[in-house]
Amino acid sequence: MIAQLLVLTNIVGLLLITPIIDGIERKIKARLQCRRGPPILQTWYDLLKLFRRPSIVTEEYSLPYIISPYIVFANIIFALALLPSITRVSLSFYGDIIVLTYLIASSSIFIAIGSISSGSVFATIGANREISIATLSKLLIALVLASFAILKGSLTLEKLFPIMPPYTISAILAIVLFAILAYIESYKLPFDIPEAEPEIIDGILVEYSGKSLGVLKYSMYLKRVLLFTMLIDLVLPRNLPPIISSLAYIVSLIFVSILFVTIETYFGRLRIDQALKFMKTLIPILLVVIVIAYFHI
Amino acid sequence: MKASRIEIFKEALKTGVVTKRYPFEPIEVPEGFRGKPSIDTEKCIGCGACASVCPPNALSIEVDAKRGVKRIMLFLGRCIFCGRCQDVCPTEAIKLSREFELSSLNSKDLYQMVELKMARCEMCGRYYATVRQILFTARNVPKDQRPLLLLCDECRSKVSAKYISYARW
Amino acid sequence: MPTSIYEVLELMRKYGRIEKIHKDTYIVEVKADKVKDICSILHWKLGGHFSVTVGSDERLINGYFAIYHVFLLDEQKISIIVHTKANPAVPKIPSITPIIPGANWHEREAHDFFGIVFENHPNLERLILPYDWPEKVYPLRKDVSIEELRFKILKPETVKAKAKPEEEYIVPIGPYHPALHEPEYFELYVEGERIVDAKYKGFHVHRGIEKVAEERLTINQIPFIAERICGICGYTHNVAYCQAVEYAANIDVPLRAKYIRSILLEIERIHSHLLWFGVLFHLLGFDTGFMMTWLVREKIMDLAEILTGNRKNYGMNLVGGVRRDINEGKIKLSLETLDHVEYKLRNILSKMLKLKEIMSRTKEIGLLSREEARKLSVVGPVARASGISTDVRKYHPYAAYGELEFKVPVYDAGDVYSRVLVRYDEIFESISMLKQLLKNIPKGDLMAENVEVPEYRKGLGLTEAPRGENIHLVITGRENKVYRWRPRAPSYNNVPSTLVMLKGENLADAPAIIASIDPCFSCTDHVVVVDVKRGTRRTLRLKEISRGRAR
Amino acid sequence: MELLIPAALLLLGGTVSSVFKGRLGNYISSFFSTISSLIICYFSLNVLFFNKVFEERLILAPVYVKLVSPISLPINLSLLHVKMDSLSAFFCLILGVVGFASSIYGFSYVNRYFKKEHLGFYGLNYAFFLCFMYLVLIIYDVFWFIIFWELMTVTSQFLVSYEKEKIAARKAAYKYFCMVKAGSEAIIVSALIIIIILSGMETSFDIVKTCTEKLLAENPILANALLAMLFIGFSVKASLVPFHTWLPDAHPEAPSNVSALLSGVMIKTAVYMFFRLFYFFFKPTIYWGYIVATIGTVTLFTGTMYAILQTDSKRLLAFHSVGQMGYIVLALGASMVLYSMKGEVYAILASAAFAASLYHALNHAMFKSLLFLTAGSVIYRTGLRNLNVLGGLARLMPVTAISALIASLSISGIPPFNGFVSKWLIYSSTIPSFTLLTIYGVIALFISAVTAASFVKYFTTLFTKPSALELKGVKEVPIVMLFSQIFLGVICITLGIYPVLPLTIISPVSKLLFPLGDVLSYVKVLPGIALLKVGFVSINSPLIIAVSLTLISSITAALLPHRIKEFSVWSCGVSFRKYLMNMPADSYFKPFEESFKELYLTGKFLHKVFVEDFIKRYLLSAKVLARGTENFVVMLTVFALIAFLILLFLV
Repeated sequence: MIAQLLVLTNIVGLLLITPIIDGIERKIKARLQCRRGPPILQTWYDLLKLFRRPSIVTEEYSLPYIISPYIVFANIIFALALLPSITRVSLSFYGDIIVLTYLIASSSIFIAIGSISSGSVFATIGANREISIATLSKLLIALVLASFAILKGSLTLEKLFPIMPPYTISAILAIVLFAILAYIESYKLPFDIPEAEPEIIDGILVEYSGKSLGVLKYSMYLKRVLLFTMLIDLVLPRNLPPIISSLAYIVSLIFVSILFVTIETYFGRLRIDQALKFMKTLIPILLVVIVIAYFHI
Repeated sequence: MKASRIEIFKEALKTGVVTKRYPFEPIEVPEGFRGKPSIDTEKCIGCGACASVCPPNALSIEVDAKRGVKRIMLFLGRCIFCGRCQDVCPTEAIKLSREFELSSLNSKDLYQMVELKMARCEMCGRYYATVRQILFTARNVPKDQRPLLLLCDECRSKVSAKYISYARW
Repeated sequence: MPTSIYEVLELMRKYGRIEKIHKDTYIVEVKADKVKDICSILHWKLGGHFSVTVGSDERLINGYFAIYHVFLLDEQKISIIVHTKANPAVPKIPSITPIIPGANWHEREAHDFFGIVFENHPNLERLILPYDWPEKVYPLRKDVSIEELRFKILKPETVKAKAKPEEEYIVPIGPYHPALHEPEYFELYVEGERIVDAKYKGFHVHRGIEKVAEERLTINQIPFIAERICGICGYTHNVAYCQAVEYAANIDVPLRAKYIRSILLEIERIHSHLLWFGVLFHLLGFDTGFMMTWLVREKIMDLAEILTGNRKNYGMNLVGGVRRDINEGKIKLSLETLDHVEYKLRNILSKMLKLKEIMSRTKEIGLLSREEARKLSVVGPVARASGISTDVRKYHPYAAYGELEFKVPVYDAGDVYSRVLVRYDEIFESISMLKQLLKNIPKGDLMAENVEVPEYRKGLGLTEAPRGENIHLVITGRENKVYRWRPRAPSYNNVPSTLVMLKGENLADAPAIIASIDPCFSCTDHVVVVDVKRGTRRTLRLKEISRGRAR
Repeated sequence: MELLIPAALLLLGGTVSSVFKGRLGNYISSFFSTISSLIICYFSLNVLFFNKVFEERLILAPVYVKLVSPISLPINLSLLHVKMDSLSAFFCLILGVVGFASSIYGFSYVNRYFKKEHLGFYGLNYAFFLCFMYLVLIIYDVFWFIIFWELMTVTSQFLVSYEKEKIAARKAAYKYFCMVKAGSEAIIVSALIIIIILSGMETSFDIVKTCTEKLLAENPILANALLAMLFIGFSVKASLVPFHTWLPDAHPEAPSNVSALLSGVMIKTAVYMFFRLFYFFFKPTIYWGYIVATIGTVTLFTGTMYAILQTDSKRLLAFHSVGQMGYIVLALGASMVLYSMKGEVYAILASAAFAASLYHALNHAMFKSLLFLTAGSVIYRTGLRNLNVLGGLARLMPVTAISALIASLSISGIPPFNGFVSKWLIYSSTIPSFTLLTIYGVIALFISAVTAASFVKYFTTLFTKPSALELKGVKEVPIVMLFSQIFLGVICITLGIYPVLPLTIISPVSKLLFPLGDVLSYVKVLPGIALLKVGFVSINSPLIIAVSLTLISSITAALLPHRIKEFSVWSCGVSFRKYLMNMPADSYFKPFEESFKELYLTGKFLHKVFVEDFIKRYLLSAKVLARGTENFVVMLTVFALIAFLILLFLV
């Protein structure tokens, strides 16, 4: 019961923090572009504004277009509940890392189905790109999971977090590669191809408006935080006193987001085929990691 | 490749923040800036030179023959801030100020109007020109001919014609 | 192969009566049946290029419709106008589009506005007039007045179902699309992510500025409207118009005025190119580049503001000279600013162009071969990137360019990246030009003494806009008005080439390709009023203009 | 005696219905098959839940026939020995459920062939097809097994070529027949070897089992040779790569409810025989495990990677059948490998894999037949299979759309639907095993993402994106078709969120076959939670996932209600061209496909070199032989001769 309550606090806390994290990212990005940038709470203001607005749907729409934002949101929230975040407690006795990956994957699939169901051609192109990237990144994630499984002999979240010990090269490499995957999965530049604004008018989001857009955007921010949290949990040692560990978590969350946004600021957008090619180059590296993990190097 | 990214990064840090919180802090405009024109109602004599040169017809003139007033209209919504009016104005009544914030919730704010009293012709009694215009011209007209200024164009031509005939005779 | 001016003129004489209208500009009056031969000789044999076709209703002067095909001969540094008359009853003229595909739009426009029929033109459809414009109403004819042109045109376009499904599907870009900051409509036929075909529909903001100018405005009012033709490179239109009138009335402009004009033109070029770089970076998703480039651009804008009193709409010109002077302090200031800008650009912009993804998304993309470029007679940086060395400043020197040291950057690859490089070089070229101009600007007055404009004289004003050669043909009229004024913006010749570039490219590259010609659709549609100072945009409505002197 | 009632009913129904040309023919056979599928379900549930075993020896002819007859038959043909043990019961359950659904569906679906085709002929074949599948599953006798196997092939082949004026259908049927025939000849030969040489004309499974075990001890080479022949023979039916090429042609051509049966059940009979072979007749070995697992991985990769290219709804589904068979076989092989590795951990993983294989067979039967039924409903209303032109049906036929969505999510293994649980079992049994299987598991995980992608394509192009044609007068399908769709959809969800159910019916099978005994002793199942007790605990809780997902989404929806106000689609200000501005199916995932260009090219090359030429050669020989006499007998003799030659080597 206590555990459930702590997890609830996790969720609530993350729901509160996430837009602020995005606000910080925007601020940092603005500074790196010699701009003053919006206030840190700007993302919150945007979301609240969207939540106040009514949603306009297309004439062509069909059911998934309406429901998918909520399902996506639910997927992300449940995935967050499986991870130890602010309070280092989680519902991990309801699922392992495969469940987690599947929840993430299903979120992107529902986004795709929903946006295509709006009947807009831009949304369809965006969804296609999203699915293409998500599918290939699934392969990479599977390889990373395999390396984790070989390192720790397990797929459960208790065993996997943190990866080290063993302090091996393969462990470090695996974490680094997972970080790259998290970067790609969170659709930061140069990988923000599904929402390429100048090419295909925000792709998958083009037909969403008002509340549903708000929910969708919120769940995208949450997805980023989810990936960051996975990354942090892989690194952050377990046996810390509660307050320290929560602080450490939040600090490292901010650190990761600032790091990623700093990288993002100095990249242009890749074309979809270039992005896929880049992701394909990671496959052999991951295979090597698996092999050396097998030999405990 | 990476190196160039880092170069840009350094450059950005060196430059620092350049944007201003504009609505909350004013923006400096240089000397001779062509802002929104404003008419000095004291100086304006209603000659209408500005209206005739204004390319987008932001300035316009209308004569109210009944009440005997001449109106100079300036509609900023159409003004392109070229400053021709300033060039041609004989009394420097219309000037381009340095302010450029024209947005307003009420379209009335975009209109400026000068109403000028007009003088009647002494013979036919029509309104023909603004009083100020007559006074302005009076300055550089020889004393003996000034009375002619109190007449409208037609009457003046008639009268001057008479003078000339006298002269011949 | 005649090369000297003399030989060329001899050759022209074979076809018709030739007369010099002003400085190295000749007009050849030919019969309708000879038009095709002479045009093909001028474009394909003499190495000149087709520039513009101007239709004109001269029934009030000589009772005919007239067509002027303007050709610029870069080697001989002259421009030749081929003049043909058309019977007012049934205006028919053989089309030159089969020979010079670039003339397609020009002839269609003439057909729209004057009802002149071009025989065996591939598709003589409507170009500018909307699809529901009433038939047999030719707005630029003299017997149609603005008051008659107020139609209510609100018919929705009808769309039918496809008979059989095709492999490819349509992706619309525009009229309202974040990639394009001006309204036009590209219809891309896409297969997967590959573009197999493209269509263009423009002129959404055409408001008939020519009609307005001819009917309502006086000669000295038009420069200010001409400046509003374009939101970015307005001043070059302004200069072109003024030059056209000055040539027509052979007013000799004092040298200092010429220098000031060139200074402002070059400032405008730099700001325009920097703006373009920003837009390109934004389209490639590299917003930092966008911000940093515009950061530098701001300096130039401030400079322009200091020199002219406005960031963008300089409003410096009148027929016969300029209105404001540039004093010593301003010259010193601008020299400092230019040094700063040059340093910054050499520092940042070069590095940005080296970035991997910028390279990979501009190289070998949007190819335009030299032959295609010649066919469509593209101008400016697009032509220079396809290996055609054409630059009005060099080959048809105007303002003060005759006395400057500069070279014309030319690249052969014909892809987006070479267009980038051309503009990159041009920025530094114009910085050096500016330095020369500012250093040795002569003393003297600003306006010519007598600015009398005789009636029914032709004048051809050429300027090199940031986007390429910009050409205004003016026929002066009675009581201080123009009889016919045809501004032709560079994008008018460049836009058709995008359809060639887009074929077979990736959908993701379409915005970059379209932007790579630096399209200025408002120029092309000639007219939109952009007030950059307040960032707002206001189109000059027909009704609003034609309201005349009323409120 | 009661075990043969369904078969008798089906035979009766088939024969009766063949009399009537009109709708009645269809109605009779559908009625009989519905009844008998229910009876089959009843039997199999009895076996699985109450551990009954039905067994009969049916004397077809009195004994003196044997004396009278001029030549004394070597094999005792007069005895028909049927037995429903838990394995066959498991597959019979699949047969029963899918047969029930598709028969009811057939009531109104098949009427679209009315006046075009002879419905009685359909009735005959449909009933007989069901009957022979049933017999194949319950028969306990090698010789009769072969007979029924052949008859099953023949009847199904007639059903494939039911629309006889379509050349594609005829071609597909011929290809299917020839390839399966080639496979079954391998089976026949090895069976003959077993019967004639080893078991001394005794054909009952039990005796054959003893013989094979003996052989395995004495002459492993011959044993493995036999196993190999049998495996190849059945893997043609199971459409494992490289013998899969018949399936994508054959399955789409049949009437949709028949394709549901083909993909749902018929190819599962081969899986049934795999289980019999590897766990019943022979002992699972690590080598065979690796071979099977590898073939399974190749199959799932190939099938799905080709499925994503398809633009024909039923062909896409057929390719996915290949892929999902790959999953099943991979799990089977994995279980064999892990079983033969020592250690408690591996025992658990092995049992998980064993459970996964059966579980996925069950799931695949359910969602794949549901998918075929929905595709059939679309065909029923629009008569189209082309994904490029179809679309926007979700507003016209909502129930079909929802059931298709359920099935698509299940097959792409989205939690908490049923595909996810079995796939999860596969991954969590393969990936943590420090063997080659890890990589196989990774590939399986990747391929499930590809499956999801291709079903996003399937669902959206059929139902949600605007159509390229004007679909006039398209409305929801009749109630009977809806009923069977909803029925299967409910089963999909139940199997997903309540894994207790399938695992409890798998456990008797494992008790019967699996050397480690009951899988439930390793794979703990609480209601809604499945745990894998290995040194660690691997957990999956579909029920809780389902509950919480629904809760959270509904709460969000309640907090932020989606106020609907319709507006036309944003098309950049030009008038929206509904028919032009939508993406046809073959433009989907182009970049993704291009990034795997090399693979596709190699696949094309291999197909050309091996499969096509092989088939050509085979068809040629078949033609040559057919010129002589009825090719079945001739080939049988020929292959028998070859077999004898082989034997002279081996014995």
